[in-house]
Amino acid sequence: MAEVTTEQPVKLTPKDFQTDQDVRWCPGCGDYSILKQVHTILPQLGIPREQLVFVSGIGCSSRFPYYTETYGLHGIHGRATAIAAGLKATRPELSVWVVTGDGDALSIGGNHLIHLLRRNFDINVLMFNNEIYGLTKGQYSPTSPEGMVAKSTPYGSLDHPFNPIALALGADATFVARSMDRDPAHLQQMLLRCYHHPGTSFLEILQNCNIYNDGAFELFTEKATKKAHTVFLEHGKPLVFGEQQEKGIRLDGFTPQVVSLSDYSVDDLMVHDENDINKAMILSRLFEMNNGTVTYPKPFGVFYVRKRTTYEQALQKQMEQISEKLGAPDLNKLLRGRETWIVD
Amino acid sequence: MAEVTTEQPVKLTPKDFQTDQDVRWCPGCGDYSILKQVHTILPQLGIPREQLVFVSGIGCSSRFPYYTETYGLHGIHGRATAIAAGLKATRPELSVWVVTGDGDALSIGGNHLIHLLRRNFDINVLMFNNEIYGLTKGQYSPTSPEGMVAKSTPYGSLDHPFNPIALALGADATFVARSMDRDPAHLQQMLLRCYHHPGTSFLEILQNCNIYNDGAFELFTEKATKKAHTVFLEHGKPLVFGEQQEKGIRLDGFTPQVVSLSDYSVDDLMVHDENDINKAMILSRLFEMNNGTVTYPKPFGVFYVRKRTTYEQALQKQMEQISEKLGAPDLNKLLRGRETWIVD
Amino acid sequence: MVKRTIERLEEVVIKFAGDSGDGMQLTGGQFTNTAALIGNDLGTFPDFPAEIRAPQGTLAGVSGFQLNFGSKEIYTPGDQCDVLVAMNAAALKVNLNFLRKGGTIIVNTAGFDAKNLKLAGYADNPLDNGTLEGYNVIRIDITKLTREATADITELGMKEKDRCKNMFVLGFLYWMFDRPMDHTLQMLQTKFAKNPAVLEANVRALKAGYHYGDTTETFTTRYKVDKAPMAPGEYRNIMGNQALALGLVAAAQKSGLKLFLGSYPITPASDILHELARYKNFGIITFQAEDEIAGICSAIGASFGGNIGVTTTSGPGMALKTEAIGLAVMLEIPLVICNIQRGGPSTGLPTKTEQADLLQALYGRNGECPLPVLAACSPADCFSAVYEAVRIAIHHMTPVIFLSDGYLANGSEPWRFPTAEQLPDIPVRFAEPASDHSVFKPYLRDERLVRPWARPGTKGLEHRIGGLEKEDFTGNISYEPENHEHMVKVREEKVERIADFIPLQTVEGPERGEALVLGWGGTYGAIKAAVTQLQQEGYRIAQAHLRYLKPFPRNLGTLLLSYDKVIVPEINNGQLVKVIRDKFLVPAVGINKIQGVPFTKMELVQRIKEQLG
Amino acid sequence: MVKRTIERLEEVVIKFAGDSGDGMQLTGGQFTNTAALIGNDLGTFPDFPAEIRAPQGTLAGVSGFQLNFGSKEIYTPGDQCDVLVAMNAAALKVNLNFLRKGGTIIVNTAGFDAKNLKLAGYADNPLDNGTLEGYNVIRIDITKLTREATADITELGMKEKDRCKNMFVLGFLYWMFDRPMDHTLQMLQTKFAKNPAVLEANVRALKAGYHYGDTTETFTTRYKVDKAPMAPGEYRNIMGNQALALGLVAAAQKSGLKLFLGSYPITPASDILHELARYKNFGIITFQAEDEIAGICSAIGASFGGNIGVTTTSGPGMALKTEAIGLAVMLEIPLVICNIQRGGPSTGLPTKTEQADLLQALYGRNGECPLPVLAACSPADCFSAVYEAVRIAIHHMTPVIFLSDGYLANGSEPWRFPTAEQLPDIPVRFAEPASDHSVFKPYLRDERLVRPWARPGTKGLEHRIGGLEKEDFTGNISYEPENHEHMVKVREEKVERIADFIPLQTVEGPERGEALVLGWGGTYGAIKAAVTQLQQEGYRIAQAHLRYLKPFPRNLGTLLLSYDKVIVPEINNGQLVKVIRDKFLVPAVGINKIQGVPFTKMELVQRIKEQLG
Ligand SMILES: Cc1ncc(C[n+]2csc(CCOP(=O)(O)OP(=O)(O)O)c2C)c(N)n1
Ligand SMILES: Cc1ncc(C[n+]2csc(CCOP(=O)(O)OP(=O)(O)O)c2C)c(N)n1
Ligand code: SF4
Ligand code: SF4
Ligand SMILES: [Mg+2]
Ligand SMILES: [Mg+2]
Repeated sequence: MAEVTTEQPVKLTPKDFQTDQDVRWCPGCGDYSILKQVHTILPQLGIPREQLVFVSGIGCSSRFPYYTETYGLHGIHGRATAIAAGLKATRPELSVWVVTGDGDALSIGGNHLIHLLRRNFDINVLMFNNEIYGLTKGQYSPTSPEGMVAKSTPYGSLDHPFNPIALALGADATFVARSMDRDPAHLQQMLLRCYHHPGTSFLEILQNCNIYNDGAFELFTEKATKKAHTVFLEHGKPLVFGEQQEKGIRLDGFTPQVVSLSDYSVDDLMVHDENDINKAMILSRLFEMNNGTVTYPKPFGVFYVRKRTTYEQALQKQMEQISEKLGAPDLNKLLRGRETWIVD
Repeated sequence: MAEVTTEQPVKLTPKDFQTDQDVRWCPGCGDYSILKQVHTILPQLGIPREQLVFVSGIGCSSRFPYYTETYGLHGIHGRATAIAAGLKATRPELSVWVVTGDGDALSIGGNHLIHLLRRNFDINVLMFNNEIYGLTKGQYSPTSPEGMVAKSTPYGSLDHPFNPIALALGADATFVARSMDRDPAHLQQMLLRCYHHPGTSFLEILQNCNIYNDGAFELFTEKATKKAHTVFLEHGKPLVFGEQQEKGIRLDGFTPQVVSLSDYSVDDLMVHDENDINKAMILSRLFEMNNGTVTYPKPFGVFYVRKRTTYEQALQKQMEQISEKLGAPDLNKLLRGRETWIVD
Repeated sequence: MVKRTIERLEEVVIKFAGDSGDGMQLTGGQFTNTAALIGNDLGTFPDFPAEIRAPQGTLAGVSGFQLNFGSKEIYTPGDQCDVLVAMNAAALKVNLNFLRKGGTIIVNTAGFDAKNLKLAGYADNPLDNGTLEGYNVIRIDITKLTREATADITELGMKEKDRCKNMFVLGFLYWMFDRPMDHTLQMLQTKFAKNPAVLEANVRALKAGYHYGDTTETFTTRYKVDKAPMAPGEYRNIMGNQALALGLVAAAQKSGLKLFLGSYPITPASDILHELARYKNFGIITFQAEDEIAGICSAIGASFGGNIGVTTTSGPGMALKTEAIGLAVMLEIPLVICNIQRGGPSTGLPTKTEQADLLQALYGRNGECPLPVLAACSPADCFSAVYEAVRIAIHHMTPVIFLSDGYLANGSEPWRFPTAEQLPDIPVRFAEPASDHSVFKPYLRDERLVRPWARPGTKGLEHRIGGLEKEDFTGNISYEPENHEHMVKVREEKVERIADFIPLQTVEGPERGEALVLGWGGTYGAIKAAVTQLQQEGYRIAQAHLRYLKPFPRNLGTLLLSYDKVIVPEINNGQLVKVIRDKFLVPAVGINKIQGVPFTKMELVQRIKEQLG
Repeated sequence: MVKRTIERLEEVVIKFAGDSGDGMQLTGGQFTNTAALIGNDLGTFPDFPAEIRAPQGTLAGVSGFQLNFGSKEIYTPGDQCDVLVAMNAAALKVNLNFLRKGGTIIVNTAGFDAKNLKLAGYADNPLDNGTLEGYNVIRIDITKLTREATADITELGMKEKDRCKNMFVLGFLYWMFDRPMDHTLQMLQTKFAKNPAVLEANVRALKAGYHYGDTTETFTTRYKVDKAPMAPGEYRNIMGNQALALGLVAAAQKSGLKLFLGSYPITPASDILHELARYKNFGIITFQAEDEIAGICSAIGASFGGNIGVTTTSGPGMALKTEAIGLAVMLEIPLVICNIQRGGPSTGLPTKTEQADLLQALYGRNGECPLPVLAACSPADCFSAVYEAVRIAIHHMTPVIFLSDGYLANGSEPWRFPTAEQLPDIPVRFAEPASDHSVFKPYLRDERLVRPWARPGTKGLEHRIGGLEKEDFTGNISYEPENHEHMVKVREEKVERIADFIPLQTVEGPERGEALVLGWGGTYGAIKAAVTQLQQEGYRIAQAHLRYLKPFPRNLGTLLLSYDKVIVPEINNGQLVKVIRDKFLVPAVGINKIQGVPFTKMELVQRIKEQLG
């Protein structure tokens, strides 16, 4: 969230955020929907276009800034988060967004991401997770499942993937959420939550790459299976899911259980508390608990949010305090230093 | 853990692991104790010196290899983990150890560390955490507490620090533990556990830098305060601590509570289960719960351990399977390719 | 039936162009293989769109494949094309200015409907408005004819049938150039073995195209391109990145070492990773690292472990590796760093070619940090050049930078591949403990100034090394002033002495003369073609092409002095020319092109002439 | 009382040497400040041990501080010392060969006990075995005398009293060189204001040292070094890194911009970060990033935001930044990259100086990636040189590489500091929306080829830029061949045109002659001293020292041709010399030293003579 004062209330429409550049993603790519949802919520922020900056790395997803009529910087691979930090530190009044991919953010850019999260700059990080390297034509990524056959792993990948939500929580993120390209309403809601969170917002957006990893998220996005395999987290609400909302998540000690609401009542279920880090951590690993017998759903929504001073707030406060203490800058005094002598 | 076959049982002593190089850490540095404990346990591994490789980055801690009579590689800043991965992938029979600092591992090297952890190479990572950059003479590090006054932060640091244990768990590490320079017996025990864990072992070792951050861990290392401020995790044992072992940790839902054993019995306490990721995550944040009223102890010991195929095992298996399927390598066949023609 | 003329041609350039989805790469590849099997010499270059899959019908979505084949020696994929296949309006628009005046255009008329014209930005139809005057235009409604040929295959939908269009074109070209269809028929059999309906459709389209030529009266000329007089032997067709991968596998086999590739995907280097990942049974380990730094560092770990460490990358990735290259120079371990250059600076032009990383290879590290630099000069040469890079790395215990580029990487040519036995040996000698049990000295050098390679696991050779300056012999850390100067000089001299183990520089052409055209890397073919033509025109000029950019061959200096002028064509803003001028103080001049594309023969001919005055 | 001679000297070099814990840096600093206040010209250089705190008494633990002061112009910290203070045996051993024959040694005899001798590796005591024959040895049991002087301060233990030893030495030297104690007494007052016992002990030790000289009959000679004829004005003493930091602050103030430093600690650059972190009230933001890549990338973000982005580093860190520098070149934004060079390659010699990153600065990036390169020539010059770097970055919208080195960074000299008003203006002009509301063109260039700087937040200037090749004017992504060539040339030409905005190269010495000694960076003082001496000896040689390494001053080529020979001394294996030979085809020769330490005047004198034949 960035506070902005403008002369007049701004009335913008999604169209105002389209640029004159042809959108060059593959036809059918999930990126189109995400672009659309972003363009849909931007006018709702009530801030003028010139106060917005989109920073990206390299990847299909990272072409995003070219398609959004705001300030934009298409950086280098993995470094959007670092670029954005410098921008936000010096220009806290701007609304800064990072658009990145699973490779950009978690492979080459993993370090800058976790450091951004701990420092808590007020920046919104949208990570398009297609579980593949799109732009370089189909290598597996740090979120690809083990065994994935891709260009660089003709016999199947050996890498155990990251769980981006768990990683972000481990890095002390203050806002961690998940959404998907194929659920516009939910995605818009999450984008708005990101914007309104004062601190780094990490939003994982499942995104279909229909060329190199088509259908990776079908289970969660397709009508036929979505309800049975997703659970939408809402603060204060019990975790209910299933075709007929007939199932729920219950905690047995710390171990989440899938239960049928014919056996248990809604009151027995885990109630989502987006401010509880321990619950968030448990939920982050819910889907991984899938085993032959029980299928756990994948959670969407805000896993965790907490307030913590943002880096730029702390910086500004420190600068003010010091300035007050040391007084107005006096360049001549600084140049003289403490000891001088005169030659005449 | 690395399996090794040697002609004869090896009988080595700690002295056999000393090199002819002068140890050049500052007198009083915590690194000396760690070096000593490592030299103490190495002979217990029953493997010859030539099967051991110590890889390090840059930092005071990273001088370690020069002082240990095995194979050693003093790499570049932050990259020891990446170097070690390549070594282990090609030479799985060697016992590979990484020695690194909080800056080396978590600042510049953060990305390689988390990727190593998720991939689970069988490498033992010893992270000397002195919450400072020693070698470059005293800047704050990613583990330094907020507000720390150091060379680069004369008015106090603004960075929220990493919790190394939480970060490692978030990165899907299979072995996560903490020890300290000043508890030789515990440190030795943890080092042996690292060695015996087949997979990446992440051991955070609190280490006193008596020059730039003296006394950072006094609370946990000094007789007067240690018992009240530490809790030693043991698998299957309840979490008891305190001067007279009079306190314990109890779980209220997911929220750990410090309770007095006069109010509660030992049976009410949280029992440590080092195989439970959810409990491990909660414990990783225990000490952070300190607030004005209640003081939570800092846990030492193994937070979490699980078995997961190591990267090099998976690699070897895949190579064997493929070789079986494709048959012995035939260079001539490969060079010919599928289509040739003859010019005569 | 009309009797048709058969014209004999020495050399033909065909460009297949269509939408990304039109299968032009496959079509081009098939025609190439068939030409090769017939015995033509050839050179090819694909021309991918920068986007993964730009919207259909747009200019950005055009994918092309250029093939030059002939009955004489072929050095390049050709300057201009003689035949252009344009599957839609965008393909025509993008490629028309590469077609020679009077050339033939084969258009799919169905690709010129209102929508296609609009997407291509044509105000009106170029097929009708005189745009193509002076060209020989063959209009075929390929879409319709393909649909007709496959009409009764009820298992397939229209979309699947339309995908066979490229086979129709291919068939037609086979007829036009009098080539057999066998090879392609075979390929289709294998490819679609599990899908008989698709197989049938493709075969029908191919044959329909062939017969369309045969039976339609409009086309009166067919062409014949005879076998080229190539050195006898067995050939295959090979692309640069593939050759590079094979070179590495061969070096691993011949040295008896494991090869470890630590790499991070980047265009145009990724295919090497893809290719090597397939050779697990050759003991090749490929590791897709989290970034380029981990790529090279893991390779350094592997090298320290007694294996061949290799890393592959391009521009931005190379920049990231420079710190670790410095470490490898200090460690003095064998390591091969392959940079498949692309258009720069920064992200630049990822899908275009350039030679602008030479100075980076030579000087782009902190401190005095010398290492050998080699470059391949043609797609097939990537094999032997990288093989040589591995040999030098091991023989001289040094990291080696190997330069290729996007043009070589994706280009292809016939390759008279060697047998395993013909390849030079790569002997490996690991250090062994001294019989007197004296302390191992990791930096004790032999007469080539090369230090021993001690394999971890070897008893008695335990040692510790790193990136700090080290004492000679012992390898212990040393801050001694004189030792540092000594070590800097030794590292430089060690690399220079490699010149004693590489061939002298050869020239093609007269031993002295008006000018020497000095090149390196992927420009070989274009320079060769241009110099050959100029020689035929009577100019007394010669060509020298450097494989070794550091150290230079011992005779290079003398050689340069034998010509009145030294001309250095490069696909950059002048890099080798700087080194030559500095080193030999000759007033060498550059001919430079920085357009992401190779030199054409004709522009080189002209620009060399300008230099000759 | 014995009457003592007072000898007048023109120039004296003192080296204070002792264990790291002996406080030699403070002692040297105090003597320096006092000399400066008296009006001597001077140059200093500290000589830290590589370890943080090596074991006491060892050779590795010796810390030194060298000071050259005089009544004439001083260019360097001095070749050899006239006076050596050796607080223990190790300090003597490490420094003895830098003492001129006949020089004076002041030894603390208490530092030569059996233990100290053993740690220093002396078989027997050099004070007794003739080792010091030919020197003027002054033996004082400083430890004992300090203890005695502070005997009745009961609040302090022995250890704390022993820490005052350095004050005793300082007092003694003040006596010996006839300097007042006031300055140091004042400093002690401030420093130990809160600790009267320690203050008292230090004051007593200082005075005891002074009086020891005064009252002890053994020492018969005192020295006097008069004021130097320095340009009138107000002076202060300054170290290179400090000057650099002040230059950045001044540039921020004069340009009216915020300055953002994104940096990662590394020797010898860290002190700039430390220094700048103190100036929060000047609107300076310092950000200790997670690594060097984040350091420069955050600075790029800040620059894009309309601030002065700066990053500081050394060798290995510079290597890591090269990819991002390429991005900055593509973005064409102002950015200053400071490389405080150290001994390389790789981790190299972190605490030693070198000039071996010049070629990296010029060529060490992928692709054709030109940017201006500047270097400072003395500690105080770091101020104005970096100020100029910022000016160029803003005025020409370009990243600039600024080179300093470990020698300049830690060395100090008197600085006639400017007033804020005297500093040249740094005008900043952010782009403004066109009055006709036409679309903003971020790459529309002016006559200097400079593009506009649009500050985010400015309505109507929304634009998107990045590292892909871009169309001129619009900044849109472009893969057009001709546009790429055009942009490569434009970026190069833009940097070259900076030559129109920098001064012509000056020479010190005759306008033509036997030789021009051409240098750059930290070698200025040594070359100046050597050339001055040679000129006095009658050689017709001149000195030119380059601040601008890219672009070169317009007159450099002509200038080089005015001398029979061009000699290029460098603390590397020959880097500038390569560029000069390439660019001007003159047979320039190098004089090189790669020992982690600066040239001495005498070795330069000798080696230049060798070159003159
Ligand atoms: C330094 C560097 N290394 C590698 C690349 C090549 N590269 C570009 S994007 C990319 C990965 C893209 O994957 P992701 O971030 O998941 O984005 P997507 O294309 O899937 O949206 C890679 C490896 C590069 N441009 N720069
Ligand atoms: C690329 C690079 N950047 C920076 C440095 C400087 N440097 C060396 S060690 C270090 C940090 C040391 O801190 P830590 O890892 O905590 O080790 P410690 O000295 O505290 O044991 C830094 C910044 C370097 N050597 N290389
Ligand atoms: S390759 Fe995949 S992610 Fe990239 S644009 Fe195409 S569909 Fe989208
Ligand atoms: S600086 Fe600190 S960490 Fe480094 S050797 Fe000294 S005491 Fe140990
Ligand atoms: Mg992706
Ligand atoms: Mg540390």
